[in-house]
Amino acid sequence: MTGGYGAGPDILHDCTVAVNRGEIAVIVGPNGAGKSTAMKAIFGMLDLRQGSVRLDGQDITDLSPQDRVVNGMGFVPQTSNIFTSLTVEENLEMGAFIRRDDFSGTMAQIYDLFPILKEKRNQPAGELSGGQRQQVAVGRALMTEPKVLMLDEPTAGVSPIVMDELFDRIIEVARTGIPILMVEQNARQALEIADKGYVLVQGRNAYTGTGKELLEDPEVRRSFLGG
Amino acid sequence: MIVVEDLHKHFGGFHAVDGASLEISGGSITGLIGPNGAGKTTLFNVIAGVLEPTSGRVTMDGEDITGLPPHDLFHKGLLRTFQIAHEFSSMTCRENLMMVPGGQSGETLWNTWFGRKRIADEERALAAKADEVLEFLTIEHLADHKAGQVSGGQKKLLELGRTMMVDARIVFLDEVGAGVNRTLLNTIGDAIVRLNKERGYTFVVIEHDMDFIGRLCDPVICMAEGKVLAEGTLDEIKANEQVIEAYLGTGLKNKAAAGAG
Amino acid sequence: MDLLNALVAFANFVFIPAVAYGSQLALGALGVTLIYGILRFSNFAHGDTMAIGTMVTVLVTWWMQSVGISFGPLPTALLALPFGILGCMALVLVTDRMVYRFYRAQKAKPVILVIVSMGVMFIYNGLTRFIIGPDDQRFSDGERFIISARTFKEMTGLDEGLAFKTTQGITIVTAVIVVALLFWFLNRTRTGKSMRAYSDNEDLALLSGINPERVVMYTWLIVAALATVAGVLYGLDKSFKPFVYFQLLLPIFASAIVGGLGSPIGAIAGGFIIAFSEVTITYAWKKVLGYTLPESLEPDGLVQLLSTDYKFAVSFIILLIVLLFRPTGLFRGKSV
Amino acid sequence: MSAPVKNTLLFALVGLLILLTGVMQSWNSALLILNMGLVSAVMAIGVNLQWGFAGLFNVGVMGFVALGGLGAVLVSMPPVGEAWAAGGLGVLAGLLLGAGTIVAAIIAYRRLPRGRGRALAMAGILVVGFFVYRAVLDPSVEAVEAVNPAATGYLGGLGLPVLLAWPVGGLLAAGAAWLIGKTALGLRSDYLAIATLGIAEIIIAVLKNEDWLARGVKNVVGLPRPVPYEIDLQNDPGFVERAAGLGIDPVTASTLYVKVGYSILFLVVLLVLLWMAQMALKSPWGRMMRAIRDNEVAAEAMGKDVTGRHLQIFILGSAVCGLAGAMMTTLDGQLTPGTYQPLRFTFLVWVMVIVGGSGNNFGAVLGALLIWFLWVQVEPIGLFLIQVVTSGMAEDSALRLHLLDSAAHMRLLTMGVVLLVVLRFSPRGLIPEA
Amino acid sequence: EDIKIGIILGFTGPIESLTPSMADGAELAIKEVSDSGLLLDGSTVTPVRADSTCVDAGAATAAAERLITSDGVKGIMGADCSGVTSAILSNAAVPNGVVMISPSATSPALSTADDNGLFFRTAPSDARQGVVMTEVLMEQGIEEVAVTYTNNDYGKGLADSFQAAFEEAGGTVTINAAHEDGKADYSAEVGALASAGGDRLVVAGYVDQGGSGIVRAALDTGAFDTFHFPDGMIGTQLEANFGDEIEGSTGQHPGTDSEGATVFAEIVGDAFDSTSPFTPESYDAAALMLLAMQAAGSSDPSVYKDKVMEVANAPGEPILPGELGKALEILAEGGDVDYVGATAVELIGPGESAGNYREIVVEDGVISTVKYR
Ligand SMILES: Nc1ncnc2c1ncn2[C@@H]1O[C@H](COP(=O)(O)OP(=O)(O)OP(=O)(O)O)[C@@H](O)[C@H]1O
Ligand SMILES: Nc1ncnc2c1ncn2[C@@H]1O[C@H](COP(=O)(O)OP(=O)(O)OP(=O)(O)O)[C@@H](O)[C@H]1O
Ligand SMILES: CC(C)C[C@H](N)C(=O)O
Ligand SMILES: [Mg+2]
Ligand SMILES: [Mg+2]
Repeated sequence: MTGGYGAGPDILHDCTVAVNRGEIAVIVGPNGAGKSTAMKAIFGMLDLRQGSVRLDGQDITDLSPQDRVVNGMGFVPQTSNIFTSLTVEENLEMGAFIRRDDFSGTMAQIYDLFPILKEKRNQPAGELSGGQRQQVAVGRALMTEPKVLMLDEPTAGVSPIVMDELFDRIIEVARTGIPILMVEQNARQALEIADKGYVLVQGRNAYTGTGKELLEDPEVRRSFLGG
Repeated sequence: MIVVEDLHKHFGGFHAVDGASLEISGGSITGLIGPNGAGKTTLFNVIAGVLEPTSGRVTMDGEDITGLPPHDLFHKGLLRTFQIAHEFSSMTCRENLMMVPGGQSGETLWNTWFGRKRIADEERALAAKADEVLEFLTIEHLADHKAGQVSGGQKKLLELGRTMMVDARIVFLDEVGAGVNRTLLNTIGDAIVRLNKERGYTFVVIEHDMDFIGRLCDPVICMAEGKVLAEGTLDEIKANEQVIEAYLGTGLKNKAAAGAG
Repeated sequence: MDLLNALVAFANFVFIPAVAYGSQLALGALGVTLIYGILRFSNFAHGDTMAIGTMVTVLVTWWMQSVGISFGPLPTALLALPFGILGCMALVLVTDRMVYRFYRAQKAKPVILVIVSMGVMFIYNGLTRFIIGPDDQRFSDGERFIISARTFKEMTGLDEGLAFKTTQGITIVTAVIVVALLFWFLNRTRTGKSMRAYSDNEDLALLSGINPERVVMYTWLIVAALATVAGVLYGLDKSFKPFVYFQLLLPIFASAIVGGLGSPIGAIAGGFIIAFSEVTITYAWKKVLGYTLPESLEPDGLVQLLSTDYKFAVSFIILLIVLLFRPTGLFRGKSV
Repeated sequence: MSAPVKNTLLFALVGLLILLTGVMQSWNSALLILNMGLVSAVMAIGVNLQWGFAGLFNVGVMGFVALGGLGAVLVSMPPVGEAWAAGGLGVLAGLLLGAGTIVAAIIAYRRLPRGRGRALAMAGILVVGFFVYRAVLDPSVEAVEAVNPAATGYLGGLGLPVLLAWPVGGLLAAGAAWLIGKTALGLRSDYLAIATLGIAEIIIAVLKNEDWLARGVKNVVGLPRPVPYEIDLQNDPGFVERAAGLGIDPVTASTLYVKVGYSILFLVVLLVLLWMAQMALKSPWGRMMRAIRDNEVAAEAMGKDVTGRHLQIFILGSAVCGLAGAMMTTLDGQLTPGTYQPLRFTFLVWVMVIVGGSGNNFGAVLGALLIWFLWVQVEPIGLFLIQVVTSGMAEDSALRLHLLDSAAHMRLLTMGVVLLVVLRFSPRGLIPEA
Repeated sequence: EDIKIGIILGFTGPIESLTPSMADGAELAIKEVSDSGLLLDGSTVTPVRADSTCVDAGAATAAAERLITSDGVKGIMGADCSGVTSAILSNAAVPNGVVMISPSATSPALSTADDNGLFFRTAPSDARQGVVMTEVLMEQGIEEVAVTYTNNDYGKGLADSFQAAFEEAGGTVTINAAHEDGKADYSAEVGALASAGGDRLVVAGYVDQGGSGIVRAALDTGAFDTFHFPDGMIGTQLEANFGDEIEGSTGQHPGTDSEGATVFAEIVGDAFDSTSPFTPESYDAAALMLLAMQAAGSSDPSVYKDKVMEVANAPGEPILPGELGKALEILAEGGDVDYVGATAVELIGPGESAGNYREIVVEDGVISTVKYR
């Protein structure tokens, strides 16, 4: 993929990421490397100048974001990822917007996962604390029951205990066969659970390998994982 | 240096801060941890004058600063960063930094018409200083970028950079680390320590990354449900049952399985 | 008896007119508030949108009257209303496609859209006058009164009459129904919720699979219906004159804002606040006091807090006071 | 095309439009458009200060412009001696009492301890004060208004040179802005907008209904001028001779002379303001303002006194609008409160700022000149369009007659179309903020 | 020579529905003169319309300026509202030395305007109407009335002069309250008026503006059922709006029992509404201007301005609408005319109509003449 914002310069340069069924792929890299941009590109939120995006082998490069949702992609962006004026419950309902079936079961699961959300289900999401919002955002994406789940820094600002739960849950989701692509700055933990890791530097693939390989690579450790 | 006495902040019926009392001693780097929604950010907001407290008192070096507007507190040397980055989006990164110092003569209208020479000199010095800070934060190449169009982490860096533009006495950092690359975070940690040692800044740091807290902070305060739950060195805190239950947890359940898969 | 007279006088000159006027404003304000809440701008063309919807209704009404269709004691215009709504819908959709969509795609600032809507306002304005002319048009028929002042006096033997016009009755009933429908729609239906989601965070709505163009379309359809209903009810009650519809914009905006922009409940409350403050504050209490007080205490003057010259000013002062205590309106509206 | 070149071209284009008016219609028309255009440009700078610099949504422009106009009357009209004798002092005393009441109430509020006592004391002061105020004011007002109501019926002004009224108009508006700012600046975006709109309506209501002040809706006409009267010029042999020397007839020469006089005065004011605004914008002050506009919470945390700055710029912008109002009233030679309509004096100015490019002073000026030109010229343009459209139709076709009859309404329609076209091709304004 | 005459009226704005027939009236006179081919050795006359907006002094001045300096009009028929009229007068007409004859600006202040002899009006000053109105009411034995007026120089001037005259004559005005035109709702005003009470409600407003709104609300609430209407309220629109609901209401407006008005109505036929307020006055204004040119033998305003009073007043041959050709002939031969026109024009003082009034009553839902005074 090669692309950038509007008429601006290219931010991604021939960058490739892939994730298979049941796998967790983690993208790490310095700030401004283009990780979020790559996610947005995969989701069709900016025009690619080169390259393609494929889902289940099918070329979806020209689909609009909402068609991608219909095709089973779920995405939690890094910033402004909740509906602040809607209640927590309505946020979750909106996650299930494209679902026509009964989603109360999924909702119950999510409340199990993030009990605090159940407590605050009728409160506008804008009144939640930073970490609570993050939980709403992830919950919203899970409501879609997506075929692919994309998370941009899902654990930024959540407390260790919730982070652990979140990772646990992500693993569980992956086990059900859903591929997960996530960007993480809590890289060490993320790579520990990752099947695949990508290190992105200035919009290019710098290192690629399994989570373990990257964790053990001294160069990667020093430059991106904080020693 | 800062003493918070029985502070309450209620939103409707909800008690976000519920009788917190704590003391931050001058020259320390105090860590503030606690589960999501414990009231840490709200506590910051009350101390920094963004929110009126429902009741309680905040003093700084004995002087009552409860309810003073943020800009007054700034001039008393109290600075803060925001958990959700508050950049000036239509200004360049350099301008974001240059606007910080108070008392610039060019901020008086009269001088903009009749004191242009002095302004020009001041501006040069400011720009140099801003570039220094940007370089330190490894984002010097973004000096002329609009701050609204840099990445999430870069915004956080800018947020921190602003506190480095002036001589602060106490700086409140609200999760500067969230979303910042760990390598860079270490550099930031070094900088905090250096500012603390060399310039005598006092820091209060909210952070969920225990490694980071561990490297910098002593003492550490843990909040929960609007109250102070525990206080002490990080090791003491880490050993505290209540803290483990409410906040730290016991690690991944699925870790082993994942590693295998 | 005198007390009754006082009550009736009050109801006749203050309460009933204010409730009817308030309902008219509330319906108008609902349209403004929806556009603001979902498309995020203050739509200056709303008054003229009302005028256009009403104009179509008027034309159809005339045609119906000419071929002898009538609606018994109710105004024929109610039969023509659906046509007016359809016409208005067609127009706003065309406008949206030709004008607003471009700025949405550009993610233009709200104030640009405000100015653009002024351009649309000028065009609608010209269009209405081109088609139907600038004059007063009458199109109401049917029974004028549910009860007229004279009948009331004869019936009750009181000195004071109480008039209740058919149009006032219809206005109030319609307002209640429309508002209830709207609430149900926004808070209970999937489409309604998706509209609120879109209004909150466009990008995220996209990520949830909500089709923004659809949301926008629904919004315009609802707004067109609301505007036409409000315009027709107002026109039936008073008269249809394009210039006045433009002037209605001010009290309508005041209502939407005092209630809290983006809040439908607020729009309704705001409509009544503005209507009541206009009517009550400058009311001369002489008559009412004359009935209630003993003869010796009867007032000589008008017992008017302020002269009616200042009625507009007064309603704005009330608005200011409300805003000083509730900076985003009574029901915590949005601000962009 | 680089930005400076494009901007110069845009200004040249507007200049050309005005020149074309001169050639095709008349130089008098061209100058008249230019003059009101310059006044509008001053208003646009005022609004741009508030909105473009600081993000304050002031929709009360009309009120400040009207206050400026009031300033012109109060400064330049001769005092009405009879009215002063009849009740001038009474009116002054009444007003002082009114102001005193409010001050006393505020002092009571500040000094007395919180509680019911304070509320009662304040209510007492206000109620008693109100009645005393009315008791003193009302008879005097009546007496003043009774003095030859058809021609005067008001106190008149100070009889000073009218140029002095310009700064005074600005001061009057600034004073009002201070009062308003102190109370309403806590409001944001559209809420501030409706508040200022309301205040403007209140100001106009006072101007319309307080006849003793400036004759209310009966209007004050015949304000003194800073330039000579055409008639005097026409009767001045020296002038007639010089006109003849230039080959222009004396009437045209005199009208042009007067208009050029105004143009020069207005241009001087505009250029000075433009320079001041540019300097301020490009300084740390301007940077601070932009920061506040971008993110108030952060600016406040960075030590900027957001409230104070908002008040400052609100007052400045309003003062500029007041100044423009005084200039306009001087140009019109009369104060007619009935003509102050929000559409014309608030929204049109906003259109100017946005079309020109908010946040950019040159944009505001360009927008003002262009939009005013259109506001005046769309009428003939619309008429022309209608004629073109109908030219193909049969002489007596009903549609043609109907269209010709409605030609006047083309004015608004054309305005709307032009506005949409301009904004379509440059959605951020003609000269966008950098 | 092709002589251009400017017609400046508020084609858009608050009185936009009155102005079309006014313009038609003026253009009728212009056409009549032009078609006769008798003016100044066969000159033709072309009307040029411009929009005064009624309220925007700036736009109105610009329009007038354009007419004078670009189209080169020799005289202006207009403007309509007193505010813009005085703006145009002092900013465009006087500086350029162009004659202005307004059909409808009735503010008393215009009597004393500094006009350099260029300004006339075929409408009377409202100072006079107040007196006439008092007489009408007193004769019917009505001594207590409530008054509401449109809040502009016309309404206020009229209401004040009426109140003064009425109280002088021993009557009581229970309330004298303004209403703003073009507003959405008049319940507040009607509430106050009803509270104050009175035998009749005097509505000094415009028939297709707030005036009708007030009457509507007053009728609907039963506050008043008879009214008194001055000039601005009388027109076919009044019948159309209220019909027999206002049975027994009275009023007066400038007019005479001269056949002028009838003749005018006949000439106009269905072309436009000849009884709409100020429409006959508009015809007269245009006619006067052209006759004055003929009398002066020149279309130069600085020359013919001195002839306006002469052709308007006795002595001379009385001229009715439709007889403009005849008048031109007489004038061409050096004779004298007394233009009577559609409104029995008689210019007094500073060049304004003396004020003859037609008293009306609403009978069977139709406006009918009681008498002239
Ligand atoms: N404006 C508000 N209205 C209502 N409740 C609020 C508001 N702001 C915060 N809260 C509530 O107060 C509690 C404390 O919030 P706060 O932001 O202080 O948490 P925090 O300790 O900073 O958490 P985190 O680590 O997730 O940032 C939360 O439960 C939140 O829902
Ligand atoms: N809206 C935008 N318009 C233009 N450039 C942008 C925009 N958003 C980001 N950029 C630029 O694109 C580059 C990559 O940004 P991106 O957000 O993808 O980084 P990231 O890898 O997610 O970083 P972080 O870890 O800090 O979130 C940055 O240099 C940034 O300046
Ligand atoms: C045309 C009329 C409504 C004008 C009114 N007589 C005035 O002087 O303003
Ligand atoms: Mg990112
Ligand atoms: Mg927090």
